[in-house]
Amino acid sequence: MSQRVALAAPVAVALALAAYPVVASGYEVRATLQIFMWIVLAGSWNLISGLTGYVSFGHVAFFGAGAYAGAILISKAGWPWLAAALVGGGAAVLLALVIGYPCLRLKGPYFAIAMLGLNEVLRALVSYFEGLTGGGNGLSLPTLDATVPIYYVMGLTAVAVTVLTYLIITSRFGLRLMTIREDEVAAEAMGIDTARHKLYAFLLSAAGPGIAGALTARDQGYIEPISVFPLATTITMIVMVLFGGKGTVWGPVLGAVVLFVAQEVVWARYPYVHPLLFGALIVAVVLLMPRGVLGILQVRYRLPRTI
Amino acid sequence: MATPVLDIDRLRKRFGGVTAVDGVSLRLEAGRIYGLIGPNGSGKTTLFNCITGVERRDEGRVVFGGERVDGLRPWEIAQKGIGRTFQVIRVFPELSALENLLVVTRDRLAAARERADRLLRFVKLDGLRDEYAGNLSYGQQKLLEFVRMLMRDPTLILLDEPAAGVNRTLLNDLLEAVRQLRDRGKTILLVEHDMKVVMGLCETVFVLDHGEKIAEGAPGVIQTDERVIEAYFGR
Amino acid sequence: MSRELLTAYELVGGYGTIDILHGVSLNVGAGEIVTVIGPNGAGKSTAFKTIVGFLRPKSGRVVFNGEEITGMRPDLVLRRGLAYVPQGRLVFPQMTVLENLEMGAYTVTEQARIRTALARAYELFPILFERRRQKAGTLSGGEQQMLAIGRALMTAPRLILLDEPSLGLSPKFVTLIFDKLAEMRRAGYTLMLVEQNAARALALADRAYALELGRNRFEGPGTALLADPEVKRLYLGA
Amino acid sequence: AQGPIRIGASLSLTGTYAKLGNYQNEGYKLCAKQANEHGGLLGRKIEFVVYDDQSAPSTAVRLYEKLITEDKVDAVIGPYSSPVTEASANVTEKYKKVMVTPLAATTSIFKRPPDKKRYYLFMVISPAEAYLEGLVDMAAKRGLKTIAIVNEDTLFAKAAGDGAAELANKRGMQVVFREGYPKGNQDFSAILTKIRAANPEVLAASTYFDDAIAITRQMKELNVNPKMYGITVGGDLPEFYDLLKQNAEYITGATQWETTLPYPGNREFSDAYKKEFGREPVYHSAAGYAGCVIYLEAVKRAGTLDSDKVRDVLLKLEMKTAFGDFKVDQDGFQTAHKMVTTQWQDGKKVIVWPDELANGKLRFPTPPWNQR
Amino acid sequence: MNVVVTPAMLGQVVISGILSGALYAMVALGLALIFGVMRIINVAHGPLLMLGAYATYFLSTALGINPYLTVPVSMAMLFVVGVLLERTLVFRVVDAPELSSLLLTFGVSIALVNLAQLLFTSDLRSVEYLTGAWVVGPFALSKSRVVAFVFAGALTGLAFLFLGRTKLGKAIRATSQSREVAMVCGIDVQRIHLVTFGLAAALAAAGGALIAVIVAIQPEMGQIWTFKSFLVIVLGGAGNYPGALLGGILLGLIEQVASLFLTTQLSEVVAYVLLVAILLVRPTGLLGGRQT
Ligand SMILES: Nc1ncnc2c1ncn2[C@@H]1O[C@H](COP(=O)(O)OP(=O)(O)OP(=O)(O)O)[C@@H](O)[C@H]1O
Ligand SMILES: Nc1ncnc2c1ncn2[C@@H]1O[C@H](COP(=O)(O)OP(=O)(O)OP(=O)(O)O)[C@@H](O)[C@H]1O
Ligand SMILES: [Mg+2]
Ligand SMILES: [Mg+2]
Repeated sequence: MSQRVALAAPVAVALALAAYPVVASGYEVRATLQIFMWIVLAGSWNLISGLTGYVSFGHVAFFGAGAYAGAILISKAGWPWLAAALVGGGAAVLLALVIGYPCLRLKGPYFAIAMLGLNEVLRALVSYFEGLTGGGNGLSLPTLDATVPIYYVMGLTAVAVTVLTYLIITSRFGLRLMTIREDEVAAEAMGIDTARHKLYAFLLSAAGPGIAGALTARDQGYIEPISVFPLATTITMIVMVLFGGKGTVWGPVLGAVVLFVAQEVVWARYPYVHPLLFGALIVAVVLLMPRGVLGILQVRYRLPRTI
Repeated sequence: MATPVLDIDRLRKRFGGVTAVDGVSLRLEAGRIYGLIGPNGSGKTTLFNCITGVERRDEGRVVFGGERVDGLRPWEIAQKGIGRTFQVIRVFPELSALENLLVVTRDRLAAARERADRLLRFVKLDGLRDEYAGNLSYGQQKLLEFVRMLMRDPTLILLDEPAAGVNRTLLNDLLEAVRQLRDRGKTILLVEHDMKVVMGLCETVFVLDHGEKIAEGAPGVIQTDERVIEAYFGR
Repeated sequence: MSRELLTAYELVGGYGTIDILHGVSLNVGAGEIVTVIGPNGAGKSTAFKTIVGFLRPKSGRVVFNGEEITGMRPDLVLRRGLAYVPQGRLVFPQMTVLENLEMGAYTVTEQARIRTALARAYELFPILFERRRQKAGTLSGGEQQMLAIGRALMTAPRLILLDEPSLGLSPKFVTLIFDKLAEMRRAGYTLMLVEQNAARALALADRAYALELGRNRFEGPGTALLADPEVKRLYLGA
Repeated sequence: AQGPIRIGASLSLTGTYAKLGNYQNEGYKLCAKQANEHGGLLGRKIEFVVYDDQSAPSTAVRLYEKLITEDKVDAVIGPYSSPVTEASANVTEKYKKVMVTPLAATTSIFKRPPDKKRYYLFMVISPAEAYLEGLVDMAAKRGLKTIAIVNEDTLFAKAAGDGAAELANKRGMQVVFREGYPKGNQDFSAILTKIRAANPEVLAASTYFDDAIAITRQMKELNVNPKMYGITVGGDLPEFYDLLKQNAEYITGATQWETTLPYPGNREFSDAYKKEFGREPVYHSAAGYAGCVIYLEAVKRAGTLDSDKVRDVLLKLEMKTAFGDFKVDQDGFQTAHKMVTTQWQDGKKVIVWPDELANGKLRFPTPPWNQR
Repeated sequence: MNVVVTPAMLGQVVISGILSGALYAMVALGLALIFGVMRIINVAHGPLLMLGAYATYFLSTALGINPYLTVPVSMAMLFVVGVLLERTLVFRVVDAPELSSLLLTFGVSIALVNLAQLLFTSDLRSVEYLTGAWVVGPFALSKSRVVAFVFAGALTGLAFLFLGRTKLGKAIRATSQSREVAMVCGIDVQRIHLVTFGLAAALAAAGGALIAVIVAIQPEMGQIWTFKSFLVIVLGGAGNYPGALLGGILLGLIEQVASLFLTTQLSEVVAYVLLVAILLVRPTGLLGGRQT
């Protein structure tokens, strides 16, 4: 019955996407690749912020860290890009480990600003240590067209993040993460080691952006501090998750697909007003569907949290 | 004398100028129900907070089951077997009543579910098990908090005003449950202003005033203690 | 019987789409003390919140002092002389006790009236005078409850709705508060309270209501309900 | 008949570089209009397909991919700014599309190690390193010995700063202070305090327009008084004087081009531009215009849009445009075009360097702020 | 190659730090007010400041009057803008979770900036008035910054008097602590929100007006001020009004001194590391003591 459909549909979509590069134009592949990237980013943000309520306002920092780690390995050490991407993810997780300890002790807006700050600090540091990073000049990678293989790896990463989200949300680990959002003091007094849970969620949420960052660096062939640490990217992830429904499995996916396509298909036609449209869209999402599309469905049809 | 379950030695906690708990020592033995009473602001809740690690004590020791627990994180203390409820309710509002219970144990899921169902039935919340806890009434939340605490099967139970706001009929069931817990060897320390509850339930009562312990003894004895009457009962 | 001061008639409503009240009616006559009892979740607090305007009823009417106030904003309701002390001792934590009381008199403009009201509150709860410069957030639970009640008196309201005023108070203060409630009636205040300390509240009340599942279940003089065996069994736990 | 020849570009119509990207766009528009009036190209009309990349390299990459594979444009032309070009060039190279990129001045985009070499990319303007050459040369000739350099820490500005430092060293001047600052920085008090302490005879600021204004104002606030003060981008724009009024006096700016320069067709270009857009062109417009003209000329000579053939033509092409001379080396790197240095004198922009193009003399030395 | 720091340089930089710090404080106070009363982090604070700057620019150039005279007018205009924003959009998210209001105001901020870009173009504008410095010994005191300092100090003082002494001010503080109780006290909470938002916008506008005389203005100038104000209130303790003053001065000093001893690149790093360090020791900011 519907359970089989629920399983069959994603598999069918996955197969179609796997075959897509054969028939698609270069641009279509690249655009789909971007959607995968946004699914990774939004899904990862959802893991820490949607579940524990710790709003990360600097999540793009992990993307940038992964991009630089990957790009340095590729350009300076001549690593193959796939290995560099994995190490990029690892670097982001390492960064999350280092800063997670102090920052996750901060609450509410304090955590948000600390993360925002982390992003700015990383950008400044990357600019400063120019020997390694090229500073403001950025880093150019040797020319190599790997868009199609990167498409597959990014796609797999998106699937991994989504499956991970499903596993977490349907587990008691996920429930425990939610108690942090609900009432951290009570959670601790009930024997939940909130510090460790937060940290785990944080580490998991850093890996995806790290890998995505390194893949993007490889695909683009050039990175500079300004373009891999933009606040706008963090905001876009957040809006995507909010649009789809935070704390849900499919919300980030839905948000990423709908918003990216909207941006690419509709707004690109109106260069001077499209930022205005984006602003208006954010306002509309917040006012009209604060729980996101799936959140609304959940409430209205009493669907389980695990959609 | 058996080794105490909880041994508090000269515990002290200050907030700025106010000394909320001022050198309090208590010993609790296994399988008994203790009462902790005292005027409003005498430091009862603060004492609970210090025992459970929610507040950091300034001085003194807390020994639980032969181990020092002061200085540990709240979750470590909870895992060692101290359970508590809060005076100001703290359920997880956007988790369902059932999830509120499931989330606090590490038991196998099936076992946890069975236990949670039993506890919800007990406080007559089984009809609301899938409702968000935040949508329950004050008293319902209070009951939910009580059974959530029981989910971990703690050896020492700290109850901060369990009767406040709870309907009397239900309260009787609750008190009966507390007695049963005691009979199963649990130790209970409860803060309560309802004297019927305290007198009917507790074997030993401690009285705090201005952060200091001013009396300790059987309920009947306490009720006639001049200092306690002066500070607490009035007239 | 005395003149009707408050009439809540057949209130239906609740939170969002969920109805909690399915036709609750409550009347208070001038100079009365009315007690509302009922099991947890019966809708007592919801009824109070609907009367003072925090919630809008789907149907039913609230008439206060001859004027329809159904769905009116709480601050406007207060200006008409209906004060409300919510359940759970709510105070302004970062303001001093004195400032809290002053805010209670926000709608009062004459300084002289504020001063008398302040004196009256301090007389009722001397501890508030002692702590007048302390931040309210650092008061103990019981102290905060006293402050909340004291604050409601600052406007000299015609009717005060109290949601579990004795919640969390020590016996000394429970007795004190019930005494004061009686005293306030003598002084001409009209009160309606929700209490889980039902025996005491019924003994004090002129009239009482018992709610259950969002409907009126029993109604009558306080002492009559107190004596009713079924009420006893259901609500007093005897 | 065939449809029009479609030339695709991604431009910074919004975002950080919006202003300059729009100037460039106007240059393209004017070029296309004039070409169409003269019969188009290879007998076909020309049509530009322009997208907005919001000044972001990653967006530009996607847009060039879209232009080439979705819109299937016949040719592409460059975006605005060095970073965006650096990223987009990877796409155009992949599809072997010739791209004349009129507003990328950074040497490293073109001069690359053999494994990263770009074959189809062509530069139009002088490299970043040359921007401050005029300032340094004039200072050295007047016997000045010390220079301080500040630059925004981005691809172009940093290269210009490096160029200035290298030239200064070559000319025997000492760089007494050098610091980069992050993009978006608004407060230069600390940097200027240090510069005041280092007391250089020359101050070179390698910046974009906004920062040029901020630094100049804050120099006055902190009373920093070098004998010469020159700016890369911004010091030459009319708005610079509009905003700073007499405080702009004595300040030198570097520019790729001026309306008044005696290049063939320059007067006509300026007039046409003014007629079309209602204001004076700036060098970004002229460079965009020239880039387009050069590309069209190369196609005309090759007689085809075929990338390899057009490339061969471009590599050999020597051309004089309204923007100045065009000639590139084997890397597509511009070698013929000349920078000029201007100075504000009584509200007018006077070309003071190089001597062969100058229409006035440098006013020297710069008096302290309170005497201007 | 880089210079040795002398005491005179340090002094100069401390002066610059305090001068800009006061401005930070005043602008941040508006943000702190809104956060305190409505639990909203108003990301559109900076863009409101930008509008204030444009108001002063247009008023002073069109009417040819002293830009400082336009400060009250800009404040009044932005007060109205603030009130309108609250009435049309923001009031809808007051009860919503933190994130909603954060994003809503972010959307508003994007819209305002782009609207300004369409209306005013992205050209820089500047009010050339009172440029240059008073030179005192080895120190240069920027004239416009000194005037801004005086204005900011006075306005901040007035704001504090208003909050501490007047009934409306106290009601604002009361509402910031418990909306429900404020309603029970008969405070018209919606009106308080309106006034608060208007007031905060007016403070931002004052900042914008003063900044317009110091640096050139353009539509995107505001974001960095949102950012700094945010830093300031977190430093001082969110929702704590005196904390904003302390945080502002502190941030000004930290930035300047760090840029002096290190580079401007790293001054940001220093500011953030210090911020996180302070928060770790005092998790609710320097003067924050709000309990949950
Ligand atoms: N976080 C705090 N900051 C400052 N003072 C506090 C704090 N918490 C409690 N206090 C003070 O400590 C004293 C003891 O408070 P506590 O809450 O422990 O009293 P209690 O005995 O539980 O009272 P009640 O019976 O009313 O709940 C009170 O005077 C209170 O003002
Ligand atoms: N915010 C809310 N949203 C949805 N449902 C709610 C909300 N608050 C209360 N309820 C529901 O309304 C019902 C009545 O609640 P109410 O608080 O009025 O009960 P009460 O009679 O005051 O109980 P108590 O004695 O426990 O305070 C309860 O079943 C509760 O679950
Ligand atoms: Mg207590
Ligand atoms: Mg209730």
